[in-house]
This record gives sequence, structure tokens and C-alpha cells, in this order.
Amino acid sequence: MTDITTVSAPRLIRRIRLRLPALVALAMLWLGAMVLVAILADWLRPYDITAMNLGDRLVPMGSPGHLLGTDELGRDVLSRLLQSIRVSLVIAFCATLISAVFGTTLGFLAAQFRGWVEHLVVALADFQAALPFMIMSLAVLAFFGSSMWLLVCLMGFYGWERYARIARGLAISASAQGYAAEVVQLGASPSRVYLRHILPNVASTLIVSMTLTFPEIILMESGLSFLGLGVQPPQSSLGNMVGFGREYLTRAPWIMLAPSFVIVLTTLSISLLGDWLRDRLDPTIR
Amino acid sequence: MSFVLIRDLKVAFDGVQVLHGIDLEIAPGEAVGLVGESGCGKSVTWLAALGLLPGKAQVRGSVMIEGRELIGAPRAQVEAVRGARIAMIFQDPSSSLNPVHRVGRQICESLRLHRGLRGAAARSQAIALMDMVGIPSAATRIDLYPHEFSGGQCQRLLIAMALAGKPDLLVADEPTTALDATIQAQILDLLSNLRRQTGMAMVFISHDLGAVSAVCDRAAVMYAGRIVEQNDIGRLFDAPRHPYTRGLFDAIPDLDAGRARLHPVPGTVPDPRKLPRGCAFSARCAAASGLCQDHQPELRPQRQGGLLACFHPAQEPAARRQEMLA
Amino acid sequence: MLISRRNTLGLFGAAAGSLILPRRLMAQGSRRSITIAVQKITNNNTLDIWNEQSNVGERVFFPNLWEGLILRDWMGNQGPVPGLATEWSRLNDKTIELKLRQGVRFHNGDELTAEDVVFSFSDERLFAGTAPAGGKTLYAENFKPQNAKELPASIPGVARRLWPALRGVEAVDKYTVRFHNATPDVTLEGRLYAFGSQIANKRAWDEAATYADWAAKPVTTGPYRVEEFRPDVSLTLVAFDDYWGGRPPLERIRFVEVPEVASRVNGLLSGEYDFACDLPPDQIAAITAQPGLEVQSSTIWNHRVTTFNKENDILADPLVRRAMSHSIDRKAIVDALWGGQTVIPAGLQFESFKTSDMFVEGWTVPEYDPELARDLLKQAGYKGDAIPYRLLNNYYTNQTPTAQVLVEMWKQVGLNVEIEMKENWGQIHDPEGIKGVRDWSASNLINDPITPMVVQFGPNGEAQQKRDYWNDEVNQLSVVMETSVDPAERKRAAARLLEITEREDPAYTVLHQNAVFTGMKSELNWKAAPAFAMDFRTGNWTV
Amino acid sequence: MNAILQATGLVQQYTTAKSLFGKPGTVRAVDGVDLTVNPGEVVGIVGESGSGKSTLGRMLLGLEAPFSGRVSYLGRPMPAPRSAEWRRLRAQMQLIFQDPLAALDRRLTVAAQIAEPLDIHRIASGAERQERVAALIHRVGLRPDQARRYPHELSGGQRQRVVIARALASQPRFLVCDEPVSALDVSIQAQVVNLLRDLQEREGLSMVFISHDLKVVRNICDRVAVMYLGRIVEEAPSDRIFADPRHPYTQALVSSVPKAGAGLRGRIILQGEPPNPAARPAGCAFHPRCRIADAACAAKVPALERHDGRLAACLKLQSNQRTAA
Amino acid sequence: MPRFLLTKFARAMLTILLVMSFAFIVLRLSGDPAQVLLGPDAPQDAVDAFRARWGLNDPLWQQYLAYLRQLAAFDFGVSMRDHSPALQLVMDRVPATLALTVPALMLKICIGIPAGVYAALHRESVADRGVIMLSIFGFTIPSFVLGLVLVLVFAVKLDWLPAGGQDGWHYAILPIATMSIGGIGILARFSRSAMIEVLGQPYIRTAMAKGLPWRDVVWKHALPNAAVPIVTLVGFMVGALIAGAVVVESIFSWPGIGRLIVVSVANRDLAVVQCILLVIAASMVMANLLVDFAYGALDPRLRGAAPGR
Repeated sequence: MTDITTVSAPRLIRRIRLRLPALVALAMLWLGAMVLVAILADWLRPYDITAMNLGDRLVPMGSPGHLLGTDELGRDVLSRLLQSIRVSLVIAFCATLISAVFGTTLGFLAAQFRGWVEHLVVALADFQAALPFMIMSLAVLAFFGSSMWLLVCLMGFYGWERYARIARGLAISASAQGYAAEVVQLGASPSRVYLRHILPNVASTLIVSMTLTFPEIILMESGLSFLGLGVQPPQSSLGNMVGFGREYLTRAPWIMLAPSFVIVLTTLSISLLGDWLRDRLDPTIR
Repeated sequence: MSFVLIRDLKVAFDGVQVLHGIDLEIAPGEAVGLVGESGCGKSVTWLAALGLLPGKAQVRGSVMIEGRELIGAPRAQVEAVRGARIAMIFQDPSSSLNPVHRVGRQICESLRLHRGLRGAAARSQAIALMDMVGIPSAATRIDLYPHEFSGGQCQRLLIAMALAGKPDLLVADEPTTALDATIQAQILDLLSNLRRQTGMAMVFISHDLGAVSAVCDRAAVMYAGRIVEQNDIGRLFDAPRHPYTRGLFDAIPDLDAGRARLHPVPGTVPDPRKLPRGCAFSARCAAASGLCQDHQPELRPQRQGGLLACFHPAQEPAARRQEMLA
Repeated sequence: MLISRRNTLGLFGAAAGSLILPRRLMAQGSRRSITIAVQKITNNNTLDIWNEQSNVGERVFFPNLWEGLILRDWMGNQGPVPGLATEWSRLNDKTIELKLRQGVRFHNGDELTAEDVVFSFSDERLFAGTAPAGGKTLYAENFKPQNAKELPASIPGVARRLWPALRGVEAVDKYTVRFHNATPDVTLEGRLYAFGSQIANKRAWDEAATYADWAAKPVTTGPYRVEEFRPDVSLTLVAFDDYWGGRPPLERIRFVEVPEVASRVNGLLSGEYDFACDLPPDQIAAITAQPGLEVQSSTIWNHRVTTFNKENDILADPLVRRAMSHSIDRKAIVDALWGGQTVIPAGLQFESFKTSDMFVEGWTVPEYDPELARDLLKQAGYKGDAIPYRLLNNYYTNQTPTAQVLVEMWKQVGLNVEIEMKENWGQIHDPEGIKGVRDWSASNLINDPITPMVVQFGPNGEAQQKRDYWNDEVNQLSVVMETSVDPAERKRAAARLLEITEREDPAYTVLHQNAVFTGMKSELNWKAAPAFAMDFRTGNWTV
Repeated sequence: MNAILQATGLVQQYTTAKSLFGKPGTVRAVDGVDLTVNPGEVVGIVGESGSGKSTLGRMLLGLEAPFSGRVSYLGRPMPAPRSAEWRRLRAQMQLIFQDPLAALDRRLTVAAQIAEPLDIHRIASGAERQERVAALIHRVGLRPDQARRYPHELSGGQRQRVVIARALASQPRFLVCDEPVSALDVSIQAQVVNLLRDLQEREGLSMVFISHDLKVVRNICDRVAVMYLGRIVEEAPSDRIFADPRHPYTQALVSSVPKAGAGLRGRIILQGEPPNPAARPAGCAFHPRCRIADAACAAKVPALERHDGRLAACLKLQSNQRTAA
Repeated sequence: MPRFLLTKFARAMLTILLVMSFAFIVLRLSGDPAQVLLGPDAPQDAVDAFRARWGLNDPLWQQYLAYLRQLAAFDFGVSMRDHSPALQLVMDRVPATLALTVPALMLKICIGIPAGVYAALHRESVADRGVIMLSIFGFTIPSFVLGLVLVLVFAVKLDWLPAGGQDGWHYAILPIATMSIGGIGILARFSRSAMIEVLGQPYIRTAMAKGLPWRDVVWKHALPNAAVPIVTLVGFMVGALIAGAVVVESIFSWPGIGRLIVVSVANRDLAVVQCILLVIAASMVMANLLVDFAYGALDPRLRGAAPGR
């Protein structure tokens, strides 16, 4: 396994460096900044996220001490924004990861065992397709009550069927002919075939898929927050800030606009990156 | 006078030159083979001539059809040539037919385009064409979809479609490569019969020397974006003079000979992005000298006839070949 | 003017114009029609007073649709005024007799008679066979429905809460009725104008195919009748010109459901709506800033409280609860979140208690004193363990912000309160897990300290039923409050109850009085009542 | 001589995808094949697409279990696919197939790919593993610096060399090559064919060489079996079968090989379509395309019989001696 | 009935059964609707009466069986709130939702696909880049932000359009715009890549080689082939539309099933929530079936066979 990591990692970077369009570079820069913010939120934010000053409510942007103004409880919007970036990124990241792992595993299982396992996976995928995710989340969250844990788990189901479909298709075609069949023929065990060969090969497709799911999960979480079912106070997320801030759209637009701006830019950046990665990583295009 | 005259045709993709100035003439009714290994530019030559390359390809040079320039001509003018004057068929017959349209419709489309036939007239003509290329029970199969035909039949359908425009020249780009041996023979047979019947000229692009020799009068051998040798079939096979041409002949195992070791051309085809400065074949050539590495030999007419681009051509006719032809 | 601006905009041509114009032009000719944007029309999709016992129900029912024998003085001190009954008198401490107003017409043309009153308090309409506390049902045979209807399961329970001991209503003659109670009750008159005791037409009930049909278009005596009810969408009331109080001043009242605050405000700003209700205080400025619009604010007879759960190990110690009460800066909350537009009441009391001389003068909520709170916590030996705070998302106006402010204020004195967001009351009351503090509100229904104190915190009140609270003395005093007919004894009991539940062994702490804010066009000559109810009768509308 | 591999009565049938209205059908890809491979022998299998030659190859390797019939390797029956014993046996038999780019994992270096069998079968590790990989790389004629390359950075011929090196890593005794040079350019084809020949001779490998290219088969094989629609129609030593094909199909096949400079004269142009296993004609499967078939051919399935130093399955064998040009 | 139709039908039924079981389990496991419907102050008597009336005291499996029996008899139950039949309640709302979703879908198709095709035909041009950028912007903006901003601009500031409600066709303009903008972007981007892929296929080269004018190559040969993946996406969009309706109907006070589900879920009106889920699942399954048939119509190779999933 050391071979793959030591040798292919620098190659990927080299490939990425080639012809990096300005827009993608900007997107990467933004995402890097967001990740830094998520990691360093505790140090970066000037105030505690619940620290309020009822005398200083709805202070506009650019006021001394409150770069992005304050919200309806006199809390610093910048501090909450930084924390929200962390929370939203963590949710989206965890959920994307869960969904990718879950979906890929099911896809591989379907490809390996075929028969009733495959039928089961397909039936589950049908089920998922028949129930729009938003509706499903709405029902589950409203009935069970929203907690961070439940939210992440639920979001973790978002788009799993996409991964399952991709993983199953690629694994079957890899096994039907080509390198996977070759390795089986060499006498490799199924776990070796899937982990060492098929997974790294479908990884690029899965990663591109993840760049699609990631912004969708951010949007989904914000949509649920809009309906009051997302991240719950006193914790805050980008969607939750927009959701609560919408009542102040005319009076104190900065409460809503700052997180909206971050949502749009982040999803935009990830989409750009995903598009670019797809072109870069897809061998049929190169 | 030649029907098609290609002069100094150059093509580059994303700045990578893949054709380095092709000169080629096709006389009316003539069958010319274009031979070479994958990536040597034999298909690109004709795709470029007919304006079928994707937009990012830069094409320079001249392609004249009966004295009219095609390169840089307005789209409509090129479209008027395609199909009507020069038809082209491709390597992978199954995916060269539009999967969502019935084959009859695809043939009728050509008939409408080039002969102005519509409705029942077009349909009966399409059936006639299908008969002509040897599709059994054409009248009932005209309404089927391409996936309901085998690869060989798809190639026949493509040929029928190409014939719909009564072209003066048929460019067949590896028409038999994807087909089975017995079917290859059928298609080669069909092509040469059709040429006899219609009198059209043909360019036969292939890496299969045997197939080229079977249907062509003349052949040009290409290597790394250039024509390196050109001659009549007889002379070329008789006495290949370019070391590459010879290498190709020698590499092919002989069905009638014993189990002797083969004589491969050493090395591999150079990367078009990293071509040697001089002759592109110099790195693989046993006869290469310093001159070959630094200078590009030009394609010149030879005393014995034919054209050749080599500083150190093989002088003697290959005895082995002669023996084989006997 | 908005109308002309719309017309000059040729974008939508005549079609758009014709859709908008008629309603507006009608205002010129005869009576005006109005559109009111509300967050919610009804919670339960019906217009039945017993099924829809909610604030939003109050707004669409009173006083425009449903009327009782005794009416509440909505625009005044909320006291009783003659309604469908012109006079009433006590026959004894268990019985009350009322004379019906003659010539009152129902929306279907029927005249109001004793029969309708009997029906309105019958087993079929309300009690579904539930027995009155301390007695037996009288006159069970008085009303026999022609076709049985299934009553929503909740109605008998709700009805028995307001009328726990009502044995039945006797039709003495066509215009005289008697209410018979099983137990002595000083608040019978009060119950008669409480939410629920309104009169419905008997024939309409008979004729309706199902309960749902009836409840979507109840036939009452009010100044407006139901023209169209589209649950979750709109309710259109239309003038009932045979109204006993004279021709109503409006042609049509249209309540439209607009759940988004921003949408309600935007609709008001763009002239779409004449009224926008359920506004949070922070929206006031945006509306008043626009010429031609104003916001009416009025405190209503409902207090926001925070209740404690005594089962909680930490809160079991009254010192901690007292500390919590003392660490709340109520004025800061009122100023910041309510724009100073509401008040901090004198404990769980209402000004209206003064009309019945039950107001305990000099009583206040626990004063804001962080030092005292810290001291109390030290005495209690509080170690900083978390106290859960189960919270609904803005069930009450400003609920979530208030909760966050409270948590921050408690934090200032060293209390560690953790918010747990819940979706509904079931989750708030879920016996699983540890409960701590929660939000509630307390309403004055009958101008007597029985409501809310005894009703909500007494032995049968929800707080005790749900095991949030218990106190023997409170229970003894509650009995006094319910059964004593001695005003002085009752007032003493009320004072003592306040002492126990707010200071000695706190069950709750009052935060502030609730208020409603209604944005409207300034040109309309209308005043908001100190209630959710919106009065569109002649007295409150001058053209 | 003890056969290294013996197959008897091999049948493979597949269930076809459900058609629009009909019931699912079955297709016999291989229909009763006997084949023996002796130590150090190269057996060629030729035939057109759909003749079942690849399926036969996979069954010989034990990659798929036959529907009926038996394969025994060194006298022992082939273990069930994917069983542990089967996996161990992989070290001794290997497959090389047509498309080297597809056969290689494009995310692993050449060295890692070649080392794969060594890891799987725990043959070597550490320095020994590196040594052996280097030796293999040298043996198939790759440059040492190419060990760190990725498949797509190599040419087709070089890739096929990598595949061969990997196949040889576990020192197998039996190799199935399924169209190993079809995807390669002419000049490279000869290089790879030579390499395979050299290796086979040096290591004494037994080999089954599947191809539709008769010229290559002629060059490398000791014995050749011609397949048509899942059956062997003719089997003979390679010299004999190409010089003197007897079965009409073999004759057509041999004549259809384009010969440089020979033109189209004298070729037998078969009529009709390539064989379709889903619609097998009754009697001799070849009869609809056969020049010399008569009513008997449509009625009776010819058996594979010994005839003049070969096995052939044709009812007209006697009348068909060297009628082909 | 042809075998494949039976298979499809069976699969559709299985899917719906799965959805219904899911709905049932989630709804029943999550607590007591009595408390929610009766409010915080409801007396215990009322709660008990309610639970008895709706059979909430029975064991879960009994409730499940009873529920399935009901469904089998096409009885979708009655609303716990007002006793009106759940199915009727839902069906009353369907037209309003269709009034938004159908035009929104049409807009997506009529704008998104041509824009994507245009971009594909003019790759790397300014128009192409513009389409890509706009499309990405279109679907990265949360629909509620977009909706509120549209209201702010067109209803409040410009006063061209109403802010909410449902009193005429012009009330639908802003919600439809809000609903469709994101989808237009997605569809444009997807059509572009599908078209680019198809334009690289050999049969396009064949069509060009036979001298077909470029316009005909695009319309007659490329588009019908690109339509297959595009139809798949349009099928998926039906789900996205329903999900979008939840948010958009809330913003614009539009009385469709999106709002009904929010309200019913908040009130735990089990029968209505189950009925909505059933209707949504059924329409999704229908949409998927339509997509399957569209595949067959568009691509003869896929006729009768299940499309590759």
C-alpha cells in the first residue's frame, strides 16, 4: 500500500498543477480559507458565539468592534459566522463521507454478491428515489426532534444511492473485464480486489460525486434550518443564520446576507472544483 | 487531372503537430491505400480534408477537389462535397450508425440530401442500395435499428449510405479492422466489386497490408504524420525501399512459412509531442546515420517510380516478397 | 397611490388589472373589504370554538363570528357585557338563570331560542357522555340529534375543563334558560363568556352531513358569517346584515394565511394586505417607516412564564429556583426584544382582577439581583451541573431569542442551563430524560385568579399533572379558591398562592406580559383590542 | 506423456437477458469440447467472435465453472472458482488477455503490478521481492527505469510486456493467452510474439493461445483447434492444418487471410453472417454458410473424428480433400 | 400483460410499500400525536380519549396491520385534526402545487436545455462560459434566499408583483421563478455535457460525412441521443420540485401540498402525512416509470430492458 500513497500522491498534485485555471485557483483559495476558518474558529472569532449585549442589537456592518454587525440579540455576527462555517462544513463533510462510504459499500456488496443482495440494494435505491430527501428529512426531523447527531446521520443518507449506483456499475464493469478480473485471476481475495484495486480506481469518480453532494448537503441543511429543523440554537450554522436572519432581511440584512454569501461562494467553489476535477481525473477526457 | 489534390496538409491539436505536410493525389476511379500504424495520421488526413475534425484542430495547407479549395471554404461548400463527391466510412460500424434512428431513415436521409428523393421513391431506392451491399431481405429489415444488425451488416449499411450520394471518391477508414476474418473478406470483396460497378475512386485506409494489397492500385505508407513511401501496389510490395516499409513487411508472420522467429521493427512509435529532429524513424532504423538524426528527408520521386523519403533507402528488392507473390 | 401604480404597469395588461381592481373599487361604493395576513388561521382546520382553543382561533372567532350569552368587553376591561342574554341572575350558588335577547337571528335565518342554548351545551355537542364532577347529568334527553356525528375526541375533555361540574342547561321557556352546576361556583358568569361557551345553531348541526362539514361553516349569530374557509389558506367572512347589533361596517373580512413574517411584512408594505398580524416587535420599525402604515401594539391578557421541574435533582432545591428568578433582568428583555412595548406584571396577576377586587396590591415579580442569585446558589451548594431547557422554536413570540437571553443571564450568575430544541409539546413533556425548565404562558380567562393560578398550577393543573410541581399548601388553597364564596378568604388565599409559587417554593417565574403587534394601513379607523381578538363591529370601525 | 491439463465434455451455457415478451432463453457458448494440453505444448484455438473460444479459455483456467464437463489440472479436478484452493492454484496458471491497458490497474506503477502475484501468494517480500520484480522486468525486455511508470505512460507493446511479466511472476506452468497481440500495431505485434515464444521455450510453459489471427497462431502454436459455434470443427498440428485444411470452415478461414500483394483472387468468400450462438442451425452448425453442404448436413451433427492425422467434424470429409486453392 | 411491465409494476408497488412502511414506522415511533394535537394545556381525559379513538394504545404491529388493511381498501384515513378524509385534503392541494411545479418544470426544460445545447455548440465561447457561470450561480443560491430577495425586489421595492398568496396567475410568477432558476442551471449544465459527449460520437461524424447540414446534424442526430441522459435528470427533477415546493410554498404562502406537509408534520396529523408521502411516492414512481418509457421511446436499444441504473 505504501507504493500507492507515496508514488501517486505527488502525481496527483503534479497533474493538478498543470493548467490550473484562475477561477479554480480562486475557488481553491476560498475553500482553503474556509477550512482554515473551520479549524481556527475558536481563535479567530472575537467574541463568544452566545455572548450578547442587549444594548447593542442590530448594529450595522462596519461598526467598531463588530465588523459584520450584530444580530437581534446583540451577538457579533462575525463570530457567529466563523462558528457557523465550522459547523456547516463539519456537517457537510461528515454527511458526505457517511453517504459516500455507505453508498459505496452497498454498491460493492451488490456487485460482489449479485442476486438478492443486489435486488435489495436496488429496492432501497428505488425507495430513496421515490421519497424526495427533503420530504424524508422533514418527516424524520420534525417527528424525532432535531439534534446534531440525528442531522448528520440523516444527511449521511443524502445521495447514497448515487454512490451505490456508481460503485456497483464500476465494480461490475471492472470485474467483468479488465484489471479487477485480472487480479481475481491472479488469485487475490475479494477484499484485496476491492480495497487495493477497485476502490482507488473508482475514487476519482466518487470524489467528483462528493463534490456534487457536498454543496447539496450545505443547501439541504440550510433549507431544513429555514424550516426550523436544521441546526438548533444556541448552536449556529450557515443555514440556521440565514433561517433566523430572514426576518431581518429589510431591517438588518447583514445577518442573513453574510452567511448567504458564504453559502453561495462555498458551494460555487466546490462545484467549480468538482467540474475541474472531473475534467482532470477522467481519463476519457484527457 | 487528379480528382483530389492534397498539398502540404498540416494538422495540429492543441499545438501538437500530428500531420507534417501531406501531399497526395487521387485520380478519378483510382484506388489508393493509406498504410501505417495507429497514430501515424492516416485518418486525420481525410478527416481534415473533409472538415470533420473537432474545432480545436488547426488545419493548414490545401485540399483541392477538381480545382476547388476545401480548406477554409464556407461550411455549406464543404457540406456540398461531403457525401456527394467524397463519401467516408469508418472503422467502428456499430457506433457509426445513429442508434436512435431506423437504418432506412438514415439511408433515406442521404438519398434526400444528394438525390432529392423522398417518401416511397427514397424508400425503394434505399432497399435497392441495401440489396446492392448484400443485406438479405432488405425490404423487411429497412425498418430495424442499427443494434439489430451485426457489425458486418452495419458496415454494409454504412457503405450503402455512402453510395447513396453516388460519390466520386469513397474514403474507407479501416473498414474491416473491427470485423471477423470471414466477414473482412466479404467486405473487401464487396468494396472491390462496387468500385468495379460504379467506377468511383477509393481511398483505403488500413494498417493491414494484406487488405490494402487486395483492393488498391497504389499505396502510400505513412509514419509519424508523414508519407514516407508511395508506389504502385506491385512495386511497393515487390521492392519496399523505405526501411520502415520493409520493417512492416518483415514483421508480419507468414501463414505459409514455417515457425521461424519474426523480425520486428525495434522500438516504438515516437510521441508526436517529442519527435526527433530529423527523420522520425531514425531512432528505430538500422540504416540511420547522423544525417538522418538531424535532417528531415523529403518525399522525392524515384528513378524506379514512386516516391520516397529516405536518405538511406534499401537498394535491393526484397527477394522474400517476390517469392511469396509467385 | 398604489392602485394607479399597478395600472400603469402595462406588464400584465388588463387581466391582472381586473383581478385586482374589483375588491379595491368596492371600497369606494358601499362597504369596504379588508384583507388580514395572519401567521395561522386555525391550528386544527376547523372553526369550532371547542376544537380550536387557541390564540389564533380567538382572533378569527371573536367578536365577529361567535357570540355567547354574555359577551366579553373586548375593547374595554375585558369584563362581562350583555350579549345574547340581556340579563342574568343567580338562583343559588349552583344555578344561574338567563333571559335571552329576542329577535336575534342566526346566519341561516333561524331565531335564537332556548333550544339552541341547550344544544350548545349538550352531550352531543360537547360532553359526549362524560359525567359532571360531583353530580349527574341533567336533561340528557333534551337534545337528540337526527344523525349522529363523531365528535373529535378532544372536545369532551376540553369542555369538561371549562365546565367541570355542569349538569345541564334547562330551557325554562323559549327565551329563558337555567344553567345547573353540581358544585357551588362563583365563576359561573365568568365561564359563560370564556372561550367556548358560545352559542351555535341547532338546525345547522342537524343538517350537516359530518362534523367536518359543520365545523368548516358553523352557523352562529355573529356580525359576519363564513363565506368560504380553505384550511391553511384563507377564511372569508362576509357581512351578516340581519345582525342584531345592526348592519356590520365591512363587506368582507378575508384572513389569509402567510406563515412567513417577511412575507406578511412585504405584503403589507406593498399594499397587498390591509392588516398584518403576528408581527415580532423588531418588524415595527420597518412598517412605521413607510408612510401610510402604522403598527398597533397592545398587551394581552396572557403572561409569559418559565416553569421549573421539581423532579430535577438540582431544581428540587427551591434556592436554585429562586436564584433563577432573581437572575433575570426582565426589563432588559422587554426593552430589547419587545421594544419596550410590553410590561412586567405584578406576578401572575392581571389588571382585570381589580374589577373583582382580587388584585393583590404591592406584589411584584422577584427583583433582578445577580448578587442575591449567586448567594442563593452558594447556599444551595450548586456545582455547575447542567440544567436542561427544553425549548420549542418560536411557539411564543420571541421565544427562541428570549430563551437564549435567559441562558446568557443565568450564565452570568453561574447557572449552567443547556437549551434542547424540541419540535412539539409531546417532546417537551416526554417523561424520558431529565427535565429542567421550560416555557409556558398563563392566560386570564374569567377575571379571577382562578385563572391562571389554580387552573394551571393547582392540583388539577397541568404543572402538577405532569409532575413538574407539587405543594400541599397550594393544593389546599386551590380548594378554597374554587369553592369558597367569601371574597376576603379568597383574596387571602390568592395572595398566599403567589407567595408560595413565586418566592417560597417557586413553580414558575413570570417574565413579562405578552403583547401583539398588528401592522395596518393608517387610513383605517380601527383600534386593536388587548387580545388576539380583532373587533370589526360598528363600534370599532368608523368609515 | 501426462497431460498438464485435460478438459472433457465442456459445456457452458448462459441465460440470456429477458427479451421483450419471451421467456429467458439459454445460449450454449461452448457445446461439448474435449481438449488436452501437454507439458511444454502450445495449443492454438482459432475462431470468429461468438465461437466460444474465450469462454473455453476461461473454463480451462477455472475462471468459470463449466455447466457440464470436467477440467482437470495435473490429474486433479479444478477447484470451484473463488475457493481458497482455487486461489492458491492461480499461482500456477495465468491469463494474458487482449487489452493490456484494461488488464492493468492504471493507478499502480509497473513494479507494483508485477509484484502483485508475489504479494498475493506470499512468494516474496522486501528486498527479494524487489529483486524478482527487477528480474522480471528485465526478462520481458523492459527498461529498469520503466518500473516506476504508470500503464498509460507506456506504449501498447510495453504494457503487454508488463502483463506478461506479471503473469510470469508466480512462475506458472500453464498460460492462457487470449488474443494477446490483437490490439497491437504490426511492428509491435512481432516483438510480443517473439517474446512469448522465447519465454515459452525457455520456461517450458504449456500454453493455450487464443486468437483470430491465423498468421500469429501459425507462428507460435504446435497444435491448433478451430472452433465454430462452441464446437471444435478441426484440430491438428499447426503445420498440417494451415497447409492442408480439411473442414470447409477451416478452408475458408485460411483462405480469407489477406496476403500481402495477393489480391482477392482465390479467396473463399463465405456467405452469411458470423455465427450467432443464440440461433444455432440444426445439424452441422456451419451448413448454412458451407459451399459443399447438402441435406444431410442440415440433419446430422457431425462428430469430431480422426481423419488423416487430424480430428475433424464434417460429414463431407472424404469428398473435401484439398478442394480449396 | 407483458412480463417487463409486470416486473416494473411489481417494483413500483414494492417501492410504494417501502415508503409507506417507512412513513408508518417513523411516524409511530416518534411519539404521541395526542399531545401535539391537543396542545399543551389538554387535560388527561382528552388525551386518553384521543388515544383510544385513534387506536394509539394498540401494539405497533397491530396498528401496522390495521393500516395496511385500510390501505388495501383504498381507505387513506381521516385527518386527526378535523376528521375530513385525508386523501381529499391532499387532493385539494395538489392542483395548487401542480400550478407551480408544472410551469417550473416547463421553464427548466424550455430554458435549461436550449441554453445547455447552445453552450455545447459554442464551446469555450463567451456565451458558453456565461451559461456555465449563471447555471452554477443558479443552483448555489438557497431557494429561500432567492425567494425572499425576489420578493424584496419585485414586490416590495418595485411593486410589480404580489408578495404572496394565490389570487390569480400573476401570483404564481415569483414562486415559479424561485423554483425554476436553480433547476434551469442544473439542466443547462447537464445538457451541455450530455451534448458535448454525444457530439464526440462516431455517428455524428458519419452524419457530417454524408454532407448533412450542421443544423440537421445537431437537431436530428445529436439531440435525440443527448435526450436520454437529459430525460433521466428531468425525472430526478420531479423529486427536487416536490422538495422545492416545501420551501417555496412556505415563502409565498402558496396553499399546495408542500405547505400541507409542513403543517401536518408540525401537527402530527399522521393520516395526512402518510397520505402525502403516499401521493409523493406514487408520483415519483410514476415519473420514474415515465422516464423508463421515455427511454424506450428515445432509444430503441433500451426498449423492454430496464435502463441501466
